[in-house]
Amino acid sequence: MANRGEIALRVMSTCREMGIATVAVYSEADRKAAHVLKADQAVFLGDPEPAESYLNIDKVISAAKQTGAEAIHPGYGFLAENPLFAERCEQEGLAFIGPPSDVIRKLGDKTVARRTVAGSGVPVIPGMNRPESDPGILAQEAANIGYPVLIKAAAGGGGKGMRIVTSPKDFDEACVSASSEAQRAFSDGAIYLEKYLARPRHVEFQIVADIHGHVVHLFERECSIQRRHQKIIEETPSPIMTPELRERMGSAAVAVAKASGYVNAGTVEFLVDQEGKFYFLEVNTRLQVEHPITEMITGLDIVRIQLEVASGNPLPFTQENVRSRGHAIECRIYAEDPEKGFYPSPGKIIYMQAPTGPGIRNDCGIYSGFQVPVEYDPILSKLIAYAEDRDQAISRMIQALKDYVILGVRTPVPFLIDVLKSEAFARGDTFTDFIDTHFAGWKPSRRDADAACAAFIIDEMSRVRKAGAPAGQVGADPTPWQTLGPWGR
Amino acid sequence: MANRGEIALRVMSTCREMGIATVAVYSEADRKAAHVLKADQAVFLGDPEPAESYLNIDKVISAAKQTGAEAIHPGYGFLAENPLFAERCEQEGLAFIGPPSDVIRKLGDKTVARRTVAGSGVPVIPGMNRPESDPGILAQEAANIGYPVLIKAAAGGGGKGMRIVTSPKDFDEACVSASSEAQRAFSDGAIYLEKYLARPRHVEFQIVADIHGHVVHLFERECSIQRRHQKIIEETPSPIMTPELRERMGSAAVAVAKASGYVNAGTVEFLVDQEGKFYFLEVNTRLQVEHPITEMITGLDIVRIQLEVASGNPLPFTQENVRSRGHAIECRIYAEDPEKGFYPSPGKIIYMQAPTGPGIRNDCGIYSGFQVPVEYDPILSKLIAYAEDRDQAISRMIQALKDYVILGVRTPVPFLIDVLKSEAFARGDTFTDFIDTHFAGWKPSRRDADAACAAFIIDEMSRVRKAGAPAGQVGADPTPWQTLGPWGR
Amino acid sequence: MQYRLKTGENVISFQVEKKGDYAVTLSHDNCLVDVEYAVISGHCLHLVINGTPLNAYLARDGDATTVIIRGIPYSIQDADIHNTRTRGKKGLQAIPQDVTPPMPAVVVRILVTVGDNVKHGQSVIVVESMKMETTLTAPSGGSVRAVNVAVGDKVMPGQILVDIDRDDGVSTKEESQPV
Amino acid sequence: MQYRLKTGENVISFQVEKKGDYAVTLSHDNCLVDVEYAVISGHCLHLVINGTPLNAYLARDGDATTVIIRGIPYSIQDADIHNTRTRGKKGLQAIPQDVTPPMPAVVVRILVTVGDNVKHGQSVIVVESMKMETTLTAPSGGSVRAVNVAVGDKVMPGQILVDIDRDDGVSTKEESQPV
Repeated sequence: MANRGEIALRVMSTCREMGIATVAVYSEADRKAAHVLKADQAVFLGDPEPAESYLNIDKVISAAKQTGAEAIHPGYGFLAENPLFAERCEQEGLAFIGPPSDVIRKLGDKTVARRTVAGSGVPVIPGMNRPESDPGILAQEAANIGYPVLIKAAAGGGGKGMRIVTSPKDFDEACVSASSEAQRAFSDGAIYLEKYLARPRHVEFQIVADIHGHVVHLFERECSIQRRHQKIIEETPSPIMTPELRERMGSAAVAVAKASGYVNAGTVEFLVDQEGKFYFLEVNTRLQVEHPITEMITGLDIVRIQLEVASGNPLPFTQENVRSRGHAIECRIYAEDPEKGFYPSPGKIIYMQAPTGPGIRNDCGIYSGFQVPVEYDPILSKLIAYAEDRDQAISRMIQALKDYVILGVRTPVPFLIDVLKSEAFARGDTFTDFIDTHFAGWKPSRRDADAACAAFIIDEMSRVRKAGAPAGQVGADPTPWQTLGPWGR
Repeated sequence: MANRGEIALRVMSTCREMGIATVAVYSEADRKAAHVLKADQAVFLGDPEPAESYLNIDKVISAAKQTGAEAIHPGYGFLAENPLFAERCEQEGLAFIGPPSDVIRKLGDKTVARRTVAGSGVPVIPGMNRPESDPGILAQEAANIGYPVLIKAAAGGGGKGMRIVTSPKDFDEACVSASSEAQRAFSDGAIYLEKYLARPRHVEFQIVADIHGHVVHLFERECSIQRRHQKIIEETPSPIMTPELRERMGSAAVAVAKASGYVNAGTVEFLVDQEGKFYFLEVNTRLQVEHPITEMITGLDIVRIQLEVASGNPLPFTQENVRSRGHAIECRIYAEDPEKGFYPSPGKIIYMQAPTGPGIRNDCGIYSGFQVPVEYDPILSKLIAYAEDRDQAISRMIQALKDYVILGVRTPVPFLIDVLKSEAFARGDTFTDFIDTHFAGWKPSRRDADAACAAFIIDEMSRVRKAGAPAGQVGADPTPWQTLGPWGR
Repeated sequence: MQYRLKTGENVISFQVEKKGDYAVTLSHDNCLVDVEYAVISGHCLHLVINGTPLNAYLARDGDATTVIIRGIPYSIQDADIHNTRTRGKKGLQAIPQDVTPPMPAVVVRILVTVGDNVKHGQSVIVVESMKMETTLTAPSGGSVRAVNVAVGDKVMPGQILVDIDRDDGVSTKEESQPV
Repeated sequence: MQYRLKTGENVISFQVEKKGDYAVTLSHDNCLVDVEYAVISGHCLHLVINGTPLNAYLARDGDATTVIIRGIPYSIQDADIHNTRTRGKKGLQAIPQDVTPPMPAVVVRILVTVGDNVKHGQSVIVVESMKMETTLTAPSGGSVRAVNVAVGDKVMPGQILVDIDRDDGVSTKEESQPV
């Protein structure tokens, strides 16, 4: 398992259920991480910096070799979409749980992906299909496309190297800065242009494909609620989906997969504009963070499918016998402060208490006492709520969030509660500008300040009252030192 | 919410999602119980003994009146199947979330229930349809039925007042002792006879019925794995079920409900003999402990249905559009010692850690630090695993059980792991004598004794090493006293 | 360092040697066990035993420590401390010759009174714990010298609920045995 | 007893009166708050505030206590203690005049060297926390007197990464303000 955090735990769960022994890898910062505690074996990689640990291909391959691993699951992030890593696995005789390296390479370059998809007849966003560095040609292309245009990095995603340009006068400067950002982020400054769509929705389709040429989509996920181009709430079905649109977009997703020779699980992302027209955006060639909501409505285990497909088995179902039921929502619980621009908030988890009960799933990578490292992605856990319909799923999620206590780092829990309670969300008005439109400068309404002060005072009084006692975390359970007395030894 | 523990929490979850404010009631032993922490209001009832608290009709009604409650959910156990309580609610203008009191009364008397069902054409176990006290008549009936016969109490269940008699010479004595046990347990010594079925399966159907005469069954649950006539593992679908048998038994369950004028959620229990013939056993006129497995495969919220039906709404589905998907298993986590005849094991929960992740649901009534009272049912929580098929659900449950840590009381977790791993369970050979046949005198295989000793020694060494430190639960997080120093106050 | 630990019926002597900040070697009989460890919390240790990782969850509860590994509980006592304590302190262990409940319970019925003659195996008291009734019987024939509890009392294992003067002249109360 | 508590920007004085083992009354301004409570664990209190129950989850973290109620965090400080401490101990609070990271982070790029003249708002150092880069800028024009960190260092809020001698003669390092 070439990853850490909640996704490493989630993948290992299915492995254990299938009787597959697991090997974790870990950095210095993760000696006590939850994924290390769960694995059948664990191999130390090195210093906390990703380049010395989870991003270090040689070390990861060597960990696999030394433990006799037969396959590597890359999770998401880190090496998951690195074609060199997939290629290396292929060379070393390790099964890479994902598509072949040439598919990753082809779809990883956004302009190559656009060419591949355009050839299959699926609509792509108007724009360029090759990267360009000549400022004159770029300016001409921008004029052809028509402002506003979007400058994008050919080599990557996550919002890096991306610029929205509304007028020709800002264009040249924006190209230079986008290219240099792309160069820093991906070691590749190549950029290209797309038409900028105002207030689109982000709708993606989960696909699974086997080596025998079968491709099935597992319906859509709506992922429009984003901050800094990163999803924070996902749901399925999409509030705008009709059976007819689902049929067309699903077929397009399958066509994209077939055109690219796709194998294993992947996600075809689309933008849907205000008129309900959809455009191919990109393919994520990995298990997606938000895959659990698809599992909730289909009853399938996508990691199990990945492992079955990787071992050469055909998909155990056809498009016709995959059925969706109910509604599922995922909230990502990051270590970040929603009152301070969603700035990261690493630190020690002093106490946590996760919601449980009907329709609740919690994919969690932390525990009380764990020190959340500063070096990695801020995702702590994913809370998933399933219910019969969207309204019930929203209500269930709100209650579950209220029961989710994490002390020691800040989390977006109070922000998520307010988003889910909002009328805009209830109406399904979920466009990618949702947070900027409805929640810019958000602060929670702090109605219980008196109660919070009362809690502070009572806590302090309880501590002072017990200060004369010999020892112990005051207010907590008595320690062995209090109850047992001194040892004979 | 006229109950405590996991079922109170589970019912309150759905209430909160529906925007219904909740009132908890609690006894002296439950001042810090989880259901008190979850409710919008909580009313103290009195001393721990059930007669002074959760079984005290006057006090429960008074709590409802004083808080302005409009409805009472009785959960299971305590007052759930007490017709006097339901009647009292009706008189006081409180909606009782369950069937009308006359239905509870009719179905609560086992012989009346048998007469009612026999009239609807559903097969009942051969035997008597009226209680009898004359020893001569009883002996004659036993001879007519044919030995072995089962003596049963007319007024109750749970194995009280039940005797298996294999030969006429033991018959009179068994009648006397059964009747006196029934008298003590139910204040009613009435007994009757049924044919004793060897090695049956216990298969029950969940039904829901509205006040408009619609009755729908939500498929079966197989509950054959029992200790002391109490279920410990339940699953759905039943391993023996065929579509044809499900159709016949489901129709029988609906017929039973219609014959008795049933409203709200209930369960029709059957025994299935070795030849696959089924016989009506009894109706449980309440939400069943094991209802979550039905929720997992149907995607429905049975408590929500109860509340909707109680407010007069029609069922939102017909038999045709309720669909089952996948397989679900429930394990009951009791405070009991499986190595000592499943004796109760009350005490303080020193530490607990519950499994989470894909397909796992944990309906839990305890937390770290909670003192499990000696006065009530030993159920702590219910672990439910859902997966695509039975084998996957079994694997998932085994892994989840291995991750379930409860320190402070004994639980059947290690026993459940071995049952689920057994070939007999894998084959679906689940008859009511399963535990006696395959697991009599069970002990876990303790292969990790060296590791356990190592843990003990390392724990002690860590404590000794830190014994010079000023304070703190050694090995745990530093306390504020360690990190903050003395206060200025 | 040396530890004598009691697990179940066995007492094992472990010789413990530190091998670093988070490593020890244990030896007992002819076995050598290499242990690396990390303290995850006050109730959880991560151990690597001869190269194989596992998690051990611990709770001290009175005299014994319960250690859960792979879902299975191990009850472990320090044999030396345990002996010292039980010698001085009667009743922590349930002694089968006494009328004492097997688990924390509430007294629901008392079937004998002082002066009654009882036979070996005769029911003397009924306790209830978590809705399960358990009938406690006379460990030997004799006469009831004292009933130490009343209906409704909460009682604990080790607590003597009824004293019986045995027919052979020994009071069950005076009978004791080192463990 | 009296407490002066700082929540957000406000400082409120509470008069506290004990009303029993598990009950207190708080008064502030013209408000009276009746509180019954139960200590559920070291991190959880169950409160009944003027008859309405709620759960408060607490963690002390350095100077401040975070209390979570109904999912919303409240940061509370004892105003008296807080003042005493910040007066004596510089840097626990991020002071906007300093070049200091807003959260624990790792230094990824240093854009200035000692002796450089910088303008107000000029980028001087880039830190990264949890894969997010943040560029720290000069709080005022001046010359760089010292760079206190190297690429790869872990840095904390309040830590001064770069000292700048301000054009007006005041070092950003010497500038300080009581809170």
